[in-house]
Amino acid sequence: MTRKLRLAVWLLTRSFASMLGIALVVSIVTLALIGPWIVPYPDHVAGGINLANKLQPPSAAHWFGTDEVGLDILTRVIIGARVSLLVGIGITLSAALIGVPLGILAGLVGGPLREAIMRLTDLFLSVPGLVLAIALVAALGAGIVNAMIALILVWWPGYVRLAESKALSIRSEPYIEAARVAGATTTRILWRHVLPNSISPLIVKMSMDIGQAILAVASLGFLGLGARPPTPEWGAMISIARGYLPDWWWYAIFPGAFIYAAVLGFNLLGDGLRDILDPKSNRG
Amino acid sequence: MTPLLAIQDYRLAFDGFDGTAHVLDGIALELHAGETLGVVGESGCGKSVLARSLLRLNPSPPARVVSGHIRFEGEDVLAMPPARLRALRGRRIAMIFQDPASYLNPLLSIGTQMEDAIRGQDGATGRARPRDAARDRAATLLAAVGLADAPRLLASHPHQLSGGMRQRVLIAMALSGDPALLVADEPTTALDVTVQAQVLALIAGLVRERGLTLMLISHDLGVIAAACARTVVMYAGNIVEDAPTAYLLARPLHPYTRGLLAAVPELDSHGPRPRGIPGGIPSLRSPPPGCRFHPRCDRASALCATEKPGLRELLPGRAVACHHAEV
Amino acid sequence: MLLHASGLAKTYATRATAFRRASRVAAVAGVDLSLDKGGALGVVGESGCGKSTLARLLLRLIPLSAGRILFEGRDITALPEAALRPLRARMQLIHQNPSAALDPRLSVADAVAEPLRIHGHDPRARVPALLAEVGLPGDFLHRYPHELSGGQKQRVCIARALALEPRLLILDEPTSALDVSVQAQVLELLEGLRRQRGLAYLFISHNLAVVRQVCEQVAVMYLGRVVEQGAIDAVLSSPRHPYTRALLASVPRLGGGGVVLEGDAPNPAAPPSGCPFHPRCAVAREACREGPAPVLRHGVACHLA
Amino acid sequence: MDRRLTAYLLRRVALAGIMLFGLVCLTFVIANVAPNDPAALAAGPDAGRSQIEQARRDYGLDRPLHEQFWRYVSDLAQGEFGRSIATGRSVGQDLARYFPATLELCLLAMLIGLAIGVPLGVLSALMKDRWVDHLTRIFAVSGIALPPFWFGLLLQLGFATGLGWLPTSGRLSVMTEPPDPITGLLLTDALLRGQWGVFREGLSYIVLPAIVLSFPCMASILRVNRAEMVEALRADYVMSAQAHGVNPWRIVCVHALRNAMLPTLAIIGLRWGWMMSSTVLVETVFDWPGIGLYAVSSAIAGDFKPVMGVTLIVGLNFMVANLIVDLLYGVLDPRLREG
Repeated sequence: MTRKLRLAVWLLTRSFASMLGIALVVSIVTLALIGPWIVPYPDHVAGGINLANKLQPPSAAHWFGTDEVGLDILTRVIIGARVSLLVGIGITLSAALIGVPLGILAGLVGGPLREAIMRLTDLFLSVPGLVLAIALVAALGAGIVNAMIALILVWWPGYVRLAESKALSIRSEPYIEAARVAGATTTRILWRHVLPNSISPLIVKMSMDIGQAILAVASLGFLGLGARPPTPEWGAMISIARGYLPDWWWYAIFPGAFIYAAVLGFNLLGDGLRDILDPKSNRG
Repeated sequence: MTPLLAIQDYRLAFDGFDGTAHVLDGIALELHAGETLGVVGESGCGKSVLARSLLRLNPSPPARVVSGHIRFEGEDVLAMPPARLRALRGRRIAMIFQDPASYLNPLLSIGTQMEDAIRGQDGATGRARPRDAARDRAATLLAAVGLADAPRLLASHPHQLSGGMRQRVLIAMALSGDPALLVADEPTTALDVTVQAQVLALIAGLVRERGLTLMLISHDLGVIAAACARTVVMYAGNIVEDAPTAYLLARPLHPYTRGLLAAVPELDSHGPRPRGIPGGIPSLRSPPPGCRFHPRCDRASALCATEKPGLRELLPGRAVACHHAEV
Repeated sequence: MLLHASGLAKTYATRATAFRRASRVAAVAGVDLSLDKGGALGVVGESGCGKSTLARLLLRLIPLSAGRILFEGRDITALPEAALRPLRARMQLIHQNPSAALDPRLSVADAVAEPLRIHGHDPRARVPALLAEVGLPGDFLHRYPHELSGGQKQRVCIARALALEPRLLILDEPTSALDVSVQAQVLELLEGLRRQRGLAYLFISHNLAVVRQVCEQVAVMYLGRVVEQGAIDAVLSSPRHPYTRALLASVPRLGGGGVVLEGDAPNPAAPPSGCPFHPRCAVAREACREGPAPVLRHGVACHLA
Repeated sequence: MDRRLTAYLLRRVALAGIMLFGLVCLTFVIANVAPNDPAALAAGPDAGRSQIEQARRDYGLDRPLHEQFWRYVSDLAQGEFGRSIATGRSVGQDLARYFPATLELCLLAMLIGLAIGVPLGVLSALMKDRWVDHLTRIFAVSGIALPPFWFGLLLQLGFATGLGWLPTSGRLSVMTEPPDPITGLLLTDALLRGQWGVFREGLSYIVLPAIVLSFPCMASILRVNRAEMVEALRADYVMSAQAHGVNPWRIVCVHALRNAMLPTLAIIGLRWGWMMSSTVLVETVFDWPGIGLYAVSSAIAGDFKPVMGVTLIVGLNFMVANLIVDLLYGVLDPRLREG
C-alpha cells in the first residue's frame, strides 16, 4: 500500500494545478476553522450598523474596506468561508447519501426497481440544476435553509447516475462472477466488492461537487433567493454590492474572489484526485 | 554487402514512477535484404518495443534512447529529422500490428484510411496524388491481399469486417508504399487459429512474390517456424540466441531457448510432456546482474551472476549469449 | 456421473437502437455433454463458438434458454439462487484472465479466504496450506494482485477455487493469458491437483495441444454446437468432422506447414442454413446446404461422416 | 431516412412526451408543497380575507387537488401556462417574447465555447504535461469555478464603465428600433433585413453576456476534449496511422479528433442545459430580457406560474438538445448505424 501512497504523492506533486488546488482548499478550510479567532472585528459578524464608517476603501484598518453599513468586509468574507464550506459539504454529503445507495441498488438489482429509480432520476435531471433550484426556492420561500434543501434535491440524481453506471460496470467484472461462484450473496458482493471499488470516482465527484455547491449557494444568494443579509454569505454580499458599483468596487470584488478561490480549489483538487485514482493515469 | 538494417548496441529505457525500466539492453542485429527473420520471446522481453523502435513509434516520454544506432539502408533512424522519418514510415519500412480491431480507426471508412496512408506517403516526398487515384491504388492493394469487391469494402467501416479481413486491410495498407522491410508485430495473435493460418500464408506469399524482407515478431514458435528462415530469441531485453530456424528448433544452444521449446505443448502425442521454466520474468527496473536469465537457469555458475555474456558466434550464422554454450 | 447436461441452449436478444434492428443470437444451440467423477473433458473451438457461454450455463451463472443440468445426480436446472449457493462450493470456475478475476482491493489472503468465510469455515489454518498446494510461498499472503505476475495470479485463483473442496472445476481458457513457459507450469499444477484430489475438469480452450495435456475426452464446438466428440487421442489422430480436420491442420507446428481453411466463422446472429459449417467446408454437398443442421451421432455431427 | 430511423425517432419523441408529462407532474407537486398561499399572492398584498377567498374561487384553488391537476394539465396542453401576476400577461405570451433573446444568447455562447474549447483542448493534449497544458488546465477549471455573476460584474467594470468600449446592459439601446422579427433572434433578423448598424449595435450588447455564459461551457468542452484527445493520441489506430505514413496533421485533425469529438458531443448536450439555467444569473447581471431574468424576477415576487413556465420550457429545450445529440452520435459513429 505504501507504493500506492508514494505514487499518489508523486502524481500530485508532478502537477502544479493539483498543488494549487490543495493549497487553496487547505487555506479555505483553515480560514473556516479558525475564522472566528482571527478576524479583526469579531462583533461585525452578526451585523450591526456603523454608518460613520460606511463604504471605506481598503486601508490598513480595513484591508478589504467596509460595506454600506460600515462593517469590515475582511471579517465578513472570512466568516463567509465557514458558511459556504458548511453549506457546500452539507449539500454534497446529503445528496451522496441519498443518491449512492439508490444508484447501487438500481445497478445491482435491475428489473422494474431499476427502471423506476432511473426514470425518476432522469426526470430530475431533465431540468438543469439552477432552474429547478429556483423553482423549488420559489415554492419553499427564499432563505439559506430552503436553498440548501432545493440544491440537495437538485444534486442527488447525479449520484444515482454515477453509482448506477459504476455498479453496472463492476457487475460485469470477472471478479464479481468469481465471488458469485464462491457462493457470495448479493449483499456481500455489494459491500465487499462493488462499494469499495466505486469509491474513487465518488470521491472525485464529491470534491468537485463541494465546489459547485458553494457556487450554487452563492448564486442563489446573489439572486436574492438564498441567504439574506446580515448572514455573511458571499453571494448575498455581492448581490448588495452590485448596487454600489462601479464607485465602491471593493465591496463586490473580495467576496467574489473568495468564491472563485474556493470553487477553483475544490475543482483542481478533484481533477488531481481523478488523475491519481484513475488507473489509466498510472501508465506513465 | 551492407545490411538493410543494422542495429548496434541499442539501449532503450522507459522512465516511470517506479524508476527506470531497461527494456532493451544492448541489442545488436543485422538483417539483409530478402531475409525472413522471426523474433520470439515471452511478454515483456522487449520484442514489440524493438519492432516499434525501427519506426520510432515508442512514445517519448516515457521512452528514452540510452545509446545505440539503428541504421536502415545506411541512415540512422534515431537521428532522422521529422521529414525524413515521415519518408521512412510506410515507404521504406511498413508495419502491421497485433490486434487489427484496435489498429484501424473505428470512425473512418476503410477507403479513407487507405487513401490517407497512400497520400500521406506521397506527401512525405512530393505532391500527394488526388483522392480518386489513391482510391484506385487502394482497390489494387486490396485485390493483392485477396479481398474481392473493393468498392464495397472501401466504403465500409472496420466494425463491419471480420478479424481476418481487418488484418488483410492492414496488410494492404502496409504494402501501399512498396516498402523494403515489412515488420509484423504479432500479426495473428488476436485471430482464430484457422484465420491465423490464412494470414500467415498470405504474408509468406507476399514476401515471396514481392521480395520483401520480413521481420515477424511472435510469442509463438510455431508461427515463426511457419514463416521465417532465421530466428532470434529475446529474453528480458536481450537477444540470447540468433540462428537459422531449423537449427534453432532442432538444437537450441541457449538454456532459455531450450526451456521455451520444452514448454510448448505438442499436438502429436509421442513427444515428451511440456515442462515449464521455473520462476518468472525478472523486473526490468532492477534486473539481475550478469546474465539476466541466470536466476532461472539450471546451468548457471558464479560467472553468470557477475558477468553479462555477449552474443558470440559459435558456428557460422549461429550466435548465442551464454557463457556455457558449446557446440 | 458427476455432471450431465442435455439440450443446453442460450439465445441472446439484442435490443433495437436508432440504427440497428433487434436480433437474436443463439450462442449455444443444443449441447449435450456428460462428465464422470474425476474425468476431464476438453471443450475446443474458436472465438464466438459459445464455449464460454457453455461454461456459464453449466454453473447456472446465466439463465438458460432451454435444457437440463444434473449435478451429482440432482437436477439443478431450476434451483433458485439461494439453493444453488451451497452447491457452488462443489463446482468452481477458473477464469481466462486472472488479473480481472481478482478483486484489486483484496489481498491474496483475503481473496483465498473469501469462499471459506462465505461458507462459514475458519480460513486461518486453511489459507496457507492452500497457497502451498498451488506452489506459492507464505510471504504472498499479504500481497495485492497488482504485485503479482500473471502466473502467480492464476495460482491464487486456483487456490481460491480449491478452498471449498470442489468436485468439479470448470476452467475457461485458464492459460491463454499466460506465456508458454508459465503455461506449462500451470498445466503441470493442474494435472497434479487433479490426481491428488480426484477432481473432474471441464477444460475450455482454443488450443488443442493444451487440451491434449489435460483431458481424456474432447468436444469440438462450432457456432454453438458440438460437431465432434470423443476420446482425445482418437479425435486427434483420426478426426472425422471436416471442421476438426481443418482446425488440426491450421495449428502452426514447429515442423511447419499446414492447410488453410477458407473464410471466416459466420455471424452467429445470421447463421447459415443447413449445416452451419457448409460455407467453409471443402466436401460440402447439396444436402449440407439445406435441411436441418446435422445432429451429433456416434460422436460426429456431419451428414458425410 | 429509412424506416428504422423513423421508428426510433417516434419512440424517442414518445419517450420525451412521457418525460414532459413527468415534468408537468413534478412542477405541480413543487407548486403544491409550497407553504405560502397562492390565493393570497394572487389577491395581492393588501387583500382582505374575502378578497383572498374570491381569488381562491377565481383560480379554482378551492377545488380538490386532482381536479386542479387535470385543469393544470389540460391548460398546458392548450399552451396555457397561467397568468403572470407581475406582468399581467399570460405566461405563454411572456415566454414567447423572452425566449428568443435567451436562445440567441445561448447559441452565440455555445459557438464561442466550441470555437475556443475544441482547439485549446487539442493543443493542450498535444502539449500534455508541458506548461501550456498546465496553463490551459487552470484556465479551464477557472471557467467552471468563476461565479458567472461576479465575472459579469468584473467585465462590466472593465469594458463598460472602465474603458467605455461596450454598453453595460440590455439588448439594444432604447433609441434603436429593433428589426422586424423574422426568426426572433435579433442579430439574425438584423442581418436578414440588411440593417448593419443595428447588427453592430446588437453585437456590442450581446458580446459581454455571451462571453460570461460561454465560459463554463468552453471550459467543459476544453477539459473533455483534452482528455479524449490524450486518449485518442495514444490509441493503437493512431500508432498504425503513423506507421503507415499518414500526414501528421491529418492524424491529429481527422483520425484522433473525430474520435475525441464523440464524448465532447455528449458534454455539449449536457452543457446546453446548464447554459440555459445559467442565464438566470447572466441575464440578471446584464439586464438581458430573456426567460432567465423573467424567472428570477417572478421568483423574487413569489409569482409562481412564470417560474413553472420557464422550468417547463428549459426542460423541453434540454430534451430536444439531447435528442439532437443522440442523432449526431449516430451520424458520427458508424458502429451505431448497423450491427
